Amino acid sequence: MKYLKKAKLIENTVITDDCRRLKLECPEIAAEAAPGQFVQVRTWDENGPLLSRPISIAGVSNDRKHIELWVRIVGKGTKAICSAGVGDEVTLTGPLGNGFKRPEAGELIYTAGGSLGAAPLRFFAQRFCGCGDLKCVCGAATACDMSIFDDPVIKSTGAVLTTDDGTMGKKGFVTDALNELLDEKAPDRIIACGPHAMLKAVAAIAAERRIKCEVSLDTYMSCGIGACMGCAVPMSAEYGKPYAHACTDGPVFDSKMIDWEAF
Amino acid sequence: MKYLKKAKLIENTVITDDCRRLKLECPEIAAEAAPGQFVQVRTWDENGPLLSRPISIAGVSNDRKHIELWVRIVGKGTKAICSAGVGDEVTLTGPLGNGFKRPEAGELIYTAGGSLGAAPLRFFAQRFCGCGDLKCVCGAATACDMSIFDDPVIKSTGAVLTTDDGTMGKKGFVTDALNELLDEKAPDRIIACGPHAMLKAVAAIAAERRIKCEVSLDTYMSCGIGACMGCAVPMSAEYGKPYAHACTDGPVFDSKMIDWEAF
Amino acid sequence: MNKPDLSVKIGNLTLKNPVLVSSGTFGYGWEFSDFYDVGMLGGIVTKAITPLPRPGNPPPRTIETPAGLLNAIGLENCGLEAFIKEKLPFLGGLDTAVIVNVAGAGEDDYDKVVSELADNKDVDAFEINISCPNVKEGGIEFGTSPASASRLIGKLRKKTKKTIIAKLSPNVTDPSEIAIAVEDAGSDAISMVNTFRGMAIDAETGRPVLGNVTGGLSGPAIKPLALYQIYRVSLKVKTPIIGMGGITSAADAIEFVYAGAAAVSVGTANLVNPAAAKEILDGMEEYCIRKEISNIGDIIGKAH
Amino acid sequence: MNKPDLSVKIGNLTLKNPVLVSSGTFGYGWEFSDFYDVGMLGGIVTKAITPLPRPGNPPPRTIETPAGLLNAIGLENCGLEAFIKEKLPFLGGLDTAVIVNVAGAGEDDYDKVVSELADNKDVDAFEINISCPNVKEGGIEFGTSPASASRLIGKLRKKTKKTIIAKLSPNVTDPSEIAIAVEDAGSDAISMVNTFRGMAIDAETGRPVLGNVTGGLSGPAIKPLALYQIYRVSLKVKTPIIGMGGITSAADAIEFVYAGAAAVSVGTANLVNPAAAKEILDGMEEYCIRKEISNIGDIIGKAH
Ligand SMILES: Cc1cc2nc3c(=O)[nH]c(=O)nc-3n(C[C@H](O)[C@H](O)[C@H](O)COP(=O)(O)OP(=O)(O)OC[C@H]3O[C@@H](n4cnc5c(N)ncnc54)[C@H](O)[C@@H]3O)c2cc1C
Ligand SMILES: Cc1cc2nc3c(=O)[nH]c(=O)nc-3n(C[C@H](O)[C@H](O)[C@H](O)COP(=O)(O)OP(=O)(O)OC[C@H]3O[C@@H](n4cnc5c(N)ncnc54)[C@H](O)[C@@H]3O)c2cc1C
Ligand SMILES: Cc1cc2nc3c(=O)[nH]c(=O)nc-3n(C[C@H](O)[C@H](O)[C@H](O)COP(=O)(O)O)c2cc1C
Ligand SMILES: Cc1cc2nc3c(=O)[nH]c(=O)nc-3n(C[C@H](O)[C@H](O)[C@H](O)COP(=O)(O)O)c2cc1C
Ligand code: FES
Ligand code: FES
Repeated sequence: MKYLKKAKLIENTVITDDCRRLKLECPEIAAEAAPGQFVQVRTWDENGPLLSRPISIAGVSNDRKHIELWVRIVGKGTKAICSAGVGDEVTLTGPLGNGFKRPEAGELIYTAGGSLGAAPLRFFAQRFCGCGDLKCVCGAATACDMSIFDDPVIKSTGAVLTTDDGTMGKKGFVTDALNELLDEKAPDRIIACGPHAMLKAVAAIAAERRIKCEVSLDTYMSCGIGACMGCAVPMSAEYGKPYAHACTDGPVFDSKMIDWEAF
Repeated sequence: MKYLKKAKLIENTVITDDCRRLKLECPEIAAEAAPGQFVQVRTWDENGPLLSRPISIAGVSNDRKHIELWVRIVGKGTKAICSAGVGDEVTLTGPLGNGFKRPEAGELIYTAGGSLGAAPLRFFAQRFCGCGDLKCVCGAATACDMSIFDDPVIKSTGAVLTTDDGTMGKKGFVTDALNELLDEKAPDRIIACGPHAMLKAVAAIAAERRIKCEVSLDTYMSCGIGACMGCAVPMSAEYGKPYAHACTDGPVFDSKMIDWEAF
Repeated sequence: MNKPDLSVKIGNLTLKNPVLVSSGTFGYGWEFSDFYDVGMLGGIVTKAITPLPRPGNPPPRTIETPAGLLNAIGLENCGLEAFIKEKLPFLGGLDTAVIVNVAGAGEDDYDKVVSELADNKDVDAFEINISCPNVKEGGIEFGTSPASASRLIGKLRKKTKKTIIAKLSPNVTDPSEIAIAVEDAGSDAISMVNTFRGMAIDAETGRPVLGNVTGGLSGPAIKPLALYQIYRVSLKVKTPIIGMGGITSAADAIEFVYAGAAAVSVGTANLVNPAAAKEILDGMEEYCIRKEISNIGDIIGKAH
Repeated sequence: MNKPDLSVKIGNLTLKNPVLVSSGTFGYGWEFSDFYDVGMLGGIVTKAITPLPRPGNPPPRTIETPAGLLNAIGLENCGLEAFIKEKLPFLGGLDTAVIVNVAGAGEDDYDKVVSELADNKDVDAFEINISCPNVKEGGIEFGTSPASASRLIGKLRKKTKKTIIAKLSPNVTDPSEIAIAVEDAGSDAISMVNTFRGMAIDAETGRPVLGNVTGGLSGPAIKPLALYQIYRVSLKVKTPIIGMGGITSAADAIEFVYAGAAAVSVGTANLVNPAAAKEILDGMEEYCIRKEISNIGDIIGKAH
């Protein structure tokens, strides 16, 4: 079931210069959310952009009353969202989309998160910690962004932290650290979320090593509920249809189903 | 000289549910502002309406560094303006338009302000108190709006306060109280600002009693600087041209020059 | 006051209220059924149906512009057969008018869809999309020439007794010409506007943003343009007009009725707020009660 | 990098940079001179000039719409004589191109203004407004028929050696037709777009908002539509295009250049922010430096 709700903003925490952590009261969505799903967010009526903005669910409180969102300010929508004040009402539609597959008992899973792409993986770790065996890699461009990963759930996974420029953590890309893990032992599955180039690289690694891999895609969306056909993702021949829709068939896809050349 | 400036918001005070008093730091505009002039105001970049909004200057601080604006929330522009926070930058263009004529020594002037229309009259009183002899009437619809007039300058003029419904002050319209004053003694000039219907009524009273009268009009404006010809005001034959422009020829007009039937 | 009468007659079809949802912005109806009972609407217009499935255009397919949405979906749809099997049963079970938006690359395509559904009990009307700006083969051509629009509608008129609504293109010098042509050819109603042709360019790369290069603009940005076209066309035709283009609130919808629309249709607003159409319907009823308008028909075209 | 070369040739006129300000949105130039040195612009296009003064339309003349501005000024202007006496001297004293926007109720009116100013040293070019949606007598008619547009431009071509720019209406099925017609008739350049026909209705009263009932829409709302028309027309004509329609930032202006505009013109943005045109010019220069574009001409039409 999808809900359209006014949720109260409970906390709005500065993570970095341009990232915020929002805690929102929305028991209906919190109760049904699964890792990898997202919500459509609006904090404006007239004085704002047209469309709502899709944001991954980064976690759910233990009492299943609140959801957590991690948002980076990149334009006018995210700017408006991040400047909402505690106590304000935020309009949410969700939970939307298909999340990551549930881990099976004993399944070994490597997660690779690039920057805020860590958000849905963090929810995965929060929800399924214990169900499978999780090893996490989180990468950022530079030290300034490392506080994104300064989070109890991420810490509890013992995640390997990298920065592209080596200003903090391990120097190198997320994929370098992932490759190191893979060299040690092949997992049952890789799950990844982050910038497009990173996902493409992870998909290539998984394909080469013949490991099952799920990626959570960030495509331009309009409705988020399957009504507009706007969020087309070019698929490989194997998928059977030329396009899938990120908001209903995804945002989590089996990486080998995606036509990475066309995308 | 007109200025385009980013002014710092120094105070944002709640006057009534939907009215705010803003104090802005803008020495250039403050130094040159005259009562009856206005500024174009913007507090938004992308997330807001298109046009700036015209607001009368309600006063200037003694050190001529700050201007004061009184704003009522009626739509999206005024809503955005009134939700600006202390310390925020507000974009101002001004001072714009032609103000009220300066009082001559000993000139007896009655001012009639309807609701927030009192703002430019308050600036007039502040600037010229002592230059002429001022008697003021301020009217509001109901008691809730009376705190607009709870202002040291207005109080110092000993203004007669009215409410349409008699919930506070004298019961009746501003024009009733004005008529009472006029019955006592005819002034040299009436100056008025307020809702359209009130100005029309004041103009009729002045015409009938053959008293000079200036009104500050509230017309729809786009540029505020004489560039678009948008703010046309239909004028009487005497004026010589069918239309005047509120932003450059006004907003203060000699009431008998206006074609009140067409307006 | 009693509940106002909001019903509207369009051809031989009576809509229980004047709020429809526009083709391509409401999926096949069930996508919104978690949010409210979509059967409460006056009618649901489906995504364009073509005889065979269409994959649609390469992404990106949509991009937001100031107060607007550019789209170039390219008529992606599951095709007639899957529509009948998978989508129509849900729609047919609702207590609302089901209006099938029909598109195609040539006259035969339209003919095929209308003929096949002509006697289907779950279908109440056809909206003939002669105005899609996002497919190269056809669509828009019918919509910019009175002669070909008239020929197409005339042909379809012979195939069905159900209500036919011609959906006009706003990208013409004078939409009244096409409106008169399709009215004469037997269209029971006109719906307007479809999207305005537009495009977006990425200043950083200098390249068009949409996969299809150009697209169609919808949303609040086009509201003044749509109102004008409806105002103008309603002076020239007698058939009812279904008005759309940027309707986001009940006040917007009421403006379209004053301009000359007998019914209104909510498009992009559904994508922004999935409960938009319901809120607009509720708001129109409140408006009529507040203004003591006992029959919405009384204010149609009253801005003239 | 050195300063990029931003100059543009339009007919026999060289603009020192590609940023103009649009007719009707910049008064007669001096209205903005408190805010910056308007002589820094590539050119200033005056409010439309008619032989005799025009009072303009009854108010309200403008109303804001979502991301747009509807106007129906009705070509209010002081007339040719007062223009020459009161407005032109200031403009002539600036180190920028002075482009007189010419309008009228019939061919004779255009003829009169152009003939009178044909040898005036303070005038650099004429923009022939065949596309004003807000006067009933003429204007728009020339703009919607290739034949009459061509006849008018042909006639004016004989009257002056100065650069002639035909300003097209976007309210047509295919603006390329008119563009080709005026190019053949001797227009040195094309400027587009003028405003899109629109209207606003007050939901409370049910009445049109504008005194003139209908008006023209400008501002960011129309940017995608303007970009599209310029992209399309630039494929069909060789004369330079002056692009406008919703340009508010340097990025917007750059998009118009990629779409095919040789120069850009800032309209409604001047009303919103009196320093808009200067900021856009500064931003375009910065863009060229950042992207190492040594000559703005190199990117014209590169979105194709
Ligand atoms: C399923 C999904 C989950 C997401 N989860 C998160 C999240 O957890 N945290 C987070 O901060 N962001 C997330 N995003 C991205 C977020 O939706 C965009 O950053 C946001 O929509 C941009 O809106 P804006 O108004 O701030 O930017 P705009 O002003 O619209 O654009 C600014 C820039 O961002 C680009 N952009 C706009 N929309 C998108 C988009 N959907 N994807 C990629 N680039 C875009 C534009 O092209 C432009 O360059 C997610 C997106 C999707 C589809
Ligand atoms: C010279 C001048 C001085 C003014 N001084 C003050 C002042 O000191 N304090 C103050 O609060 N307001 C003042 N106003 C009015 C103020 O400019 C409008 O209330 C404001 O522009 C409305 O913008 P909005 O976005 O909030 O409303 P919108 O959302 O644009 O509209 C809301 C409602 O207000 C009406 N409206 C919009 N603009 C105007 C306008 N310019 N005049 C009248 N009605 C309008 C609309 O028709 C609509 O009904 C002044 C106006 C002028 C022209
Ligand atoms: C994403 C999207 C898809 C659309 N698909 C169709 C379609 O398949 N057939 C059609 O006739 N109109 C289609 N339209 C046009 C709408 O039905 C409507 O005419 C237009 O969007 C204007 O209304 P609006 O501004 O309320 O959206 C589509 C519009 C959008 C935004
Ligand atoms: C208030 C106003 C007045 C205008 N007057 C004229 C005019 O006199 N002549 C003309 O050719 N165009 C006129 N225009 C159209 C503009 O020059 C320009 O073509 C149009 O506004 C689109 O650009 P924009 O979106 O940047 O404003 C006017 C536009 C506005 C907003
Ligand atoms: S965003 Fe509308 S269908 Fe996916
Ligand atoms: S508001 Fe533009 S001329 Fe007065």
